[in-house]
Amino acid sequence: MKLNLLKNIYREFFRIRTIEEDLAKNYNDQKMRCPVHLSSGQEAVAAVFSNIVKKRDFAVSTHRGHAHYLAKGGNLNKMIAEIYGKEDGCSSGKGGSMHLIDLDVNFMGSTAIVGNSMPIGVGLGLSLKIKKQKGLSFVFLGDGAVESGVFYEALNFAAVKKLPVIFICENNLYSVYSSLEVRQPKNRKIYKLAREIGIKSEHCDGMDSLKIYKCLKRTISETRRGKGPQFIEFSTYRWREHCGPNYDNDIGYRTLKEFEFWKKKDPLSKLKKLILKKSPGQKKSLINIELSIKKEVKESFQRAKNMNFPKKSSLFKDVYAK
Amino acid sequence: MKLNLLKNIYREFFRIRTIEEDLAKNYNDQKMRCPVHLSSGQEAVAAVFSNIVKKRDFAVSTHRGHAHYLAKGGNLNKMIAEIYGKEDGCSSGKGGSMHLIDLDVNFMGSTAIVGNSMPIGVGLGLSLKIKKQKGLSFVFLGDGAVESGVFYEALNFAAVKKLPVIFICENNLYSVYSSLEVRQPKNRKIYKLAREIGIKSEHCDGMDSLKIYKCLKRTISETRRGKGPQFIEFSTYRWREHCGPNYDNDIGYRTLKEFEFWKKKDPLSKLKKLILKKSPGQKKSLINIELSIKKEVKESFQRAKNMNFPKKSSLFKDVYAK
Amino acid sequence: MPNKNFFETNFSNAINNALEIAMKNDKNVICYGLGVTDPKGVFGTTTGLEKKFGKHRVFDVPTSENALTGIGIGASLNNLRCVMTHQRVDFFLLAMDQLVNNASKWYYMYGGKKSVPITIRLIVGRGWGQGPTHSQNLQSWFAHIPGLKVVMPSNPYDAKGMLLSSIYDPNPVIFLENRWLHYTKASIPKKKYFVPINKAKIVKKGKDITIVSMSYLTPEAIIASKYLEKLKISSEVIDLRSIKPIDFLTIRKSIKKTKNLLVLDTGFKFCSVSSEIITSILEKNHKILKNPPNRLTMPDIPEPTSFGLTKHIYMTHLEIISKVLDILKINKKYLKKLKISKPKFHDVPNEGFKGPF
Amino acid sequence: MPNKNFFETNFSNAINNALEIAMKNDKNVICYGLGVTDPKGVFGTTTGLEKKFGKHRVFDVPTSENALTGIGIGASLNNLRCVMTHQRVDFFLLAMDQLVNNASKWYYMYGGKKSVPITIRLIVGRGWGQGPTHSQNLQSWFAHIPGLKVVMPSNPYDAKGMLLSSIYDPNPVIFLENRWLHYTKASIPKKKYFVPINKAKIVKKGKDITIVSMSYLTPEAIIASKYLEKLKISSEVIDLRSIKPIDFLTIRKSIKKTKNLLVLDTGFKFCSVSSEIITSILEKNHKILKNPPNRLTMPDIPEPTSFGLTKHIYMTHLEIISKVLDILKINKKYLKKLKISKPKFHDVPNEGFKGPF
Ligand SMILES: Cc1ncc(C[n+]2csc(CCOP(=O)(O)OP(=O)(O)O)c2C)c(N)n1
Ligand SMILES: Cc1ncc(C[n+]2csc(CCOP(=O)(O)OP(=O)(O)O)c2C)c(N)n1
Ligand SMILES: [Mg+2]
Ligand SMILES: [Mg+2]
Repeated sequence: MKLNLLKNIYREFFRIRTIEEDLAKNYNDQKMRCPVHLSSGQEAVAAVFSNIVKKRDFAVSTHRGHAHYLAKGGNLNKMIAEIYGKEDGCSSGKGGSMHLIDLDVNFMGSTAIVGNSMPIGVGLGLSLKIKKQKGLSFVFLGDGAVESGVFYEALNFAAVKKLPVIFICENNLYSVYSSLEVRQPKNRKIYKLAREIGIKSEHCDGMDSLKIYKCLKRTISETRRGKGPQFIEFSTYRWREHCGPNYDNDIGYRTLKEFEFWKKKDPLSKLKKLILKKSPGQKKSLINIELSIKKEVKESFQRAKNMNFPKKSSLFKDVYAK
Repeated sequence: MKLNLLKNIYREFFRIRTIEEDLAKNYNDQKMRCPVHLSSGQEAVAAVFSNIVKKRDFAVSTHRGHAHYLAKGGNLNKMIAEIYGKEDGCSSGKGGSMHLIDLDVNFMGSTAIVGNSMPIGVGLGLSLKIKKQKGLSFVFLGDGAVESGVFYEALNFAAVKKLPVIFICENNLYSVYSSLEVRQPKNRKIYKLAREIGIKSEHCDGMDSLKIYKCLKRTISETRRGKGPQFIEFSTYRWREHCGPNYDNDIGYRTLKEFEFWKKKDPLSKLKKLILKKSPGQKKSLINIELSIKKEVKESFQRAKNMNFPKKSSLFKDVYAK
Repeated sequence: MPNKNFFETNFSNAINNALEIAMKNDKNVICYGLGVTDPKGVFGTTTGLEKKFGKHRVFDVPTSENALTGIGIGASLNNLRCVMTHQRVDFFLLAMDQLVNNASKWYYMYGGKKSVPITIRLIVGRGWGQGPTHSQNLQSWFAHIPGLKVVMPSNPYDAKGMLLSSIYDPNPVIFLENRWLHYTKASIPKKKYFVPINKAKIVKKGKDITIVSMSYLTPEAIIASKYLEKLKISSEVIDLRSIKPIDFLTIRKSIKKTKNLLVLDTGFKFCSVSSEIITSILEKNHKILKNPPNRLTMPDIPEPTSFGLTKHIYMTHLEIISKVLDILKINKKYLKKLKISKPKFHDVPNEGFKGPF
Repeated sequence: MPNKNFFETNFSNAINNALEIAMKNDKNVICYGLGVTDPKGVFGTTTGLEKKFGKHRVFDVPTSENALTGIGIGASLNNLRCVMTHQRVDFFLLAMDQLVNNASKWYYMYGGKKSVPITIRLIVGRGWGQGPTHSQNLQSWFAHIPGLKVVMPSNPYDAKGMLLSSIYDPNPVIFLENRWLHYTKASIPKKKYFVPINKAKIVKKGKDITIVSMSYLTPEAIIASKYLEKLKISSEVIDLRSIKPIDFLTIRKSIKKTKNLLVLDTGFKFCSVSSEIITSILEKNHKILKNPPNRLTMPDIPEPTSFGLTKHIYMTHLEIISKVLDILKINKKYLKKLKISKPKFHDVPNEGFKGPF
């Protein structure tokens, strides 16, 4: 892979990580007064995705949607403002962390009900086909969403209509504190299930940026060429608690050993090592990237904190469109 | 197969057929004032099932549930009375053709919303396991139900919990007037899908009583021995219109050729031929069976017609149990 | 002489006509649902559309009510205008997550960024043993949810005009069609016209009592009103048409005049549109009525299947007349004098109806 | 001296205690739902149950809200008594088909053959930016459907007694728990006891105005009532507890005395429990009130997430007092005299609450 591309992925990756970690750091100020679901540890897919997706493509996501919003090009300041409940948030403070949108980059919405943005992404795909528009529709989902009937209905419809939709499933082994074994049959392979529903489907290591790149690149270009919907299951892992800023390895639903096993795979530091191995001279450049991102993010939080809450008059605004 | 068994299957089969066809004949009297979905043509599975299922086993079914109700041992008079809306109907006239129940034989209900009796059957299976009761739970469904999210959720749960549930899918190629191609992806194999969800699953010709017997016998005895849930997809075909007493090959959603292809497979006459070939001396006996069934069914209609409608006072009864 | 700008038609054809006009005028309108392209064309309401507009814009679907609602939302986010059809309201219960958590809130919860112009046609079953799960009237549920609009046209003219308004409305609209109204006939304009989604219509003027009505109860209320005239009782019949938003102004004006109120509701009673109307009127002016407000609704029981049972709960002009006499404290003997005959079969929309669905 | 038959506890522990008693007394009681066996035990309400009663009777489940409701129905048909739990009402919107088309109608539509004794615990989100899809109060929806019972206990005593009643009730019961009430404390009996599902409770006697309340608004109404006393206004506070069936008798008796009515409803306004109460009272006797009936509800908008917005719509005793003064036409200057201070944060149940959920 070209160095430049690697650096771009690194930049995106580092940025998402920094943002999520800064959300964690700032959360205890008690100024972000809404639930947040952080992606720390599992951002690699989003970071790579960001370097392949086109602006005209659509995307929808879930409660754990910060990384996807950012990767699609969503406005950072508006996201942080939204999480702080501020007037200039991307959803005017009405949606919070779980309801992000940025129409400028065709990020069409993340939603808080498990599974329920999936048919929305499929509908966007349908619209592309009906309108003969170029572009794809990306649907992010977790392993928990696979248990919801709408997962199956959405995939079935995408398959029947051969829609330009790509499902990206981030299997992080948990739904809240529930492990897969109480939710899905032993030996279930999510990607094989998707295949049997009628969608071209594969599995990929979600902790390895290069593998992710190869997989996404091929899949996306196939679907762009009209080969129909695809499904990719990425194995990954979240570091922090399901909802909120802390670590929760002490409460007993997963082992520290498991956590450390996955933590060691950290694809961000792996990527950095790879770049430096390939071109040791890049060290300075990477440091500069990191510094500028840190600055950008810090400023974004500062700005959000100082913003105004929405006016009372906006309460009754936008219940109905005119 | 033993002659006696063949005759028993024939008896059940002929009885179900006669009942369905008599419903068709009588429908135009305008005395059965509710929608009816007949099974004529696709009764073989039910007829065979009837000779394997035990009374302690549970079963639930769909809008097209007459055959399953009867095969499970449901009371004929009460069913006909129900379809006529009479006081002594199995559901006291409140449910009609689509809501049959006979607790005496553990037929726990047929329902009118596509797919929505499936989880009920799974719940019955769960109760068997929790209570360590012997017995199985049978879930009848059509090919259309496979498109509903609850199909997937129900199978997934049965697989996770390894419940003693057997799903019997009668794939008759149509959901109302819609053929499979607008509803499910090309090359979809329903039984393979079930397998990938995590359930032992197979396909069987639903127009051949011997094959059905072999398949059901093995499957059921496996699950009785604790091997977990199973799924069987039977290929079959309904002769009459989706809802109502008539043929509808003229309206254009299916070809006469297709109809005749399937009609020729009529498993009832095939079974009769088989018995007579095996033992030509049975002719008289079969005729006697047929005559007695015809008489029974005729009387049942007569009785239902003469019954009373439910009393007005029953209108407000049983909204809540005490 | 027949007016050449009008045509004689029935309700289902008026729906079909509205769909055709909308699809012809705007290539972003699409139409889908179970059976829309089948030989019956959803009681004739979608017949011919596939041929005219192609299978991309008019299509049959899998039995996946929940996903299909979300799919409509998604398509509308890319500026399609979806008309989704369900043969029964009851089936749509599978889609409450998409309707309530997504469609109704999308515009608000993303700060007014993008609205969801989706029209959901729901057919309400009635008669011929539809039974507990094919006959529910759930307008009160839909009306309870902020962000949804709810309409219940009672005649071919409004059906066409309101369907066009619904399709062009930028919000999700629940369009409820009673199965029996499909057969009602009228002469309606051929051209495109809009009936607004916020105005009730006074379908009969009167001064002694206000009867607020909806859907198939409106024709019954009109008949009742005519009979009442014979008893020198002048009733004003208001056809709500739009359930949400509701036109309280028209209702209030009428009550100010009549000082008496009867509300008809096709659905269950408890926490219903009928409750809302009475409360909303009286919380503004609790002394406005001469007699207690009253309502006629379906009883709070699941609808039974048996012909012998539904006959006791299916409401016609007779029950309306009787209730008006009650409210106005008029001796019931007059009811007998009207010699109203009940139709032989209460469970069919017309004599020609022979089932099975 | 503390009574040894009582124990000091909070609402969530009262729930846990009720579950434990029911499961100990009846091996047919089972308990499942997302997270019931996880370290947080659904806000502590299910903690320890798996250990006590085994994984067959207490278990975590897939995210399959619709099927799991049907599974509960099926299990109950074989005489299990299921207690199903959802962490938010909003998630349960996925299960409306099973609830409305099956559970609510099963007993009736099969002619009284078999009822469905299933208890569905639904937790209502509030505060800390729960936002549009984690905060809905849908009691009016559930109450609209014949065949369902609906309860909303407001304190630990009723929580335990009503949960036990719900579990042993032969019908499907929707058991709504407001998230904030989980923290409320009381001393309650250790033993098994039942609070009936059809009786409201007069939690404060009074004679000038009747305040009908539910769930988390009851403690607020009690505080309001105390402040009102300082102004010599005597209010009677009725805690509904049971939403369906509703205890109209108690409400009517109270209004006969007070001749004034304020209804508090935690949900949306249009077609709500509040509408039903006012209409049901006035259709029997429309002259009973001295002043117009009134209601305080959540506004007909999706609930926004921002702290800066919810602060304008979260109702406390302050708004209740103010509304009572309005109704009784008492000068608002008295409100100021009460010097009521608002808590610093309107969006948390108590000072210790730090999020994130
Ligand atoms: C329908 C529904 N059920 C339950 C929840 C509660 N819930 C919120 S996030 C979550 C976990 C979903 O797991 P997964 O899809 O794997 O996403 P992850 O959190 O692991 O990213 C659950 C169950 C919900 N939001 N919606
Ligand atoms: C949820 C729902 N959607 C639609 C319908 C209308 N409907 C009644 S029967 C039927 C066909 C179902 O097809 P299938 O499951 O194959 O059963 P079959 O009629 O072929 O026996 C449909 C769509 C319904 N009853 N419920
Ligand atoms: Mg997960
Ligand atoms: Mg079929």
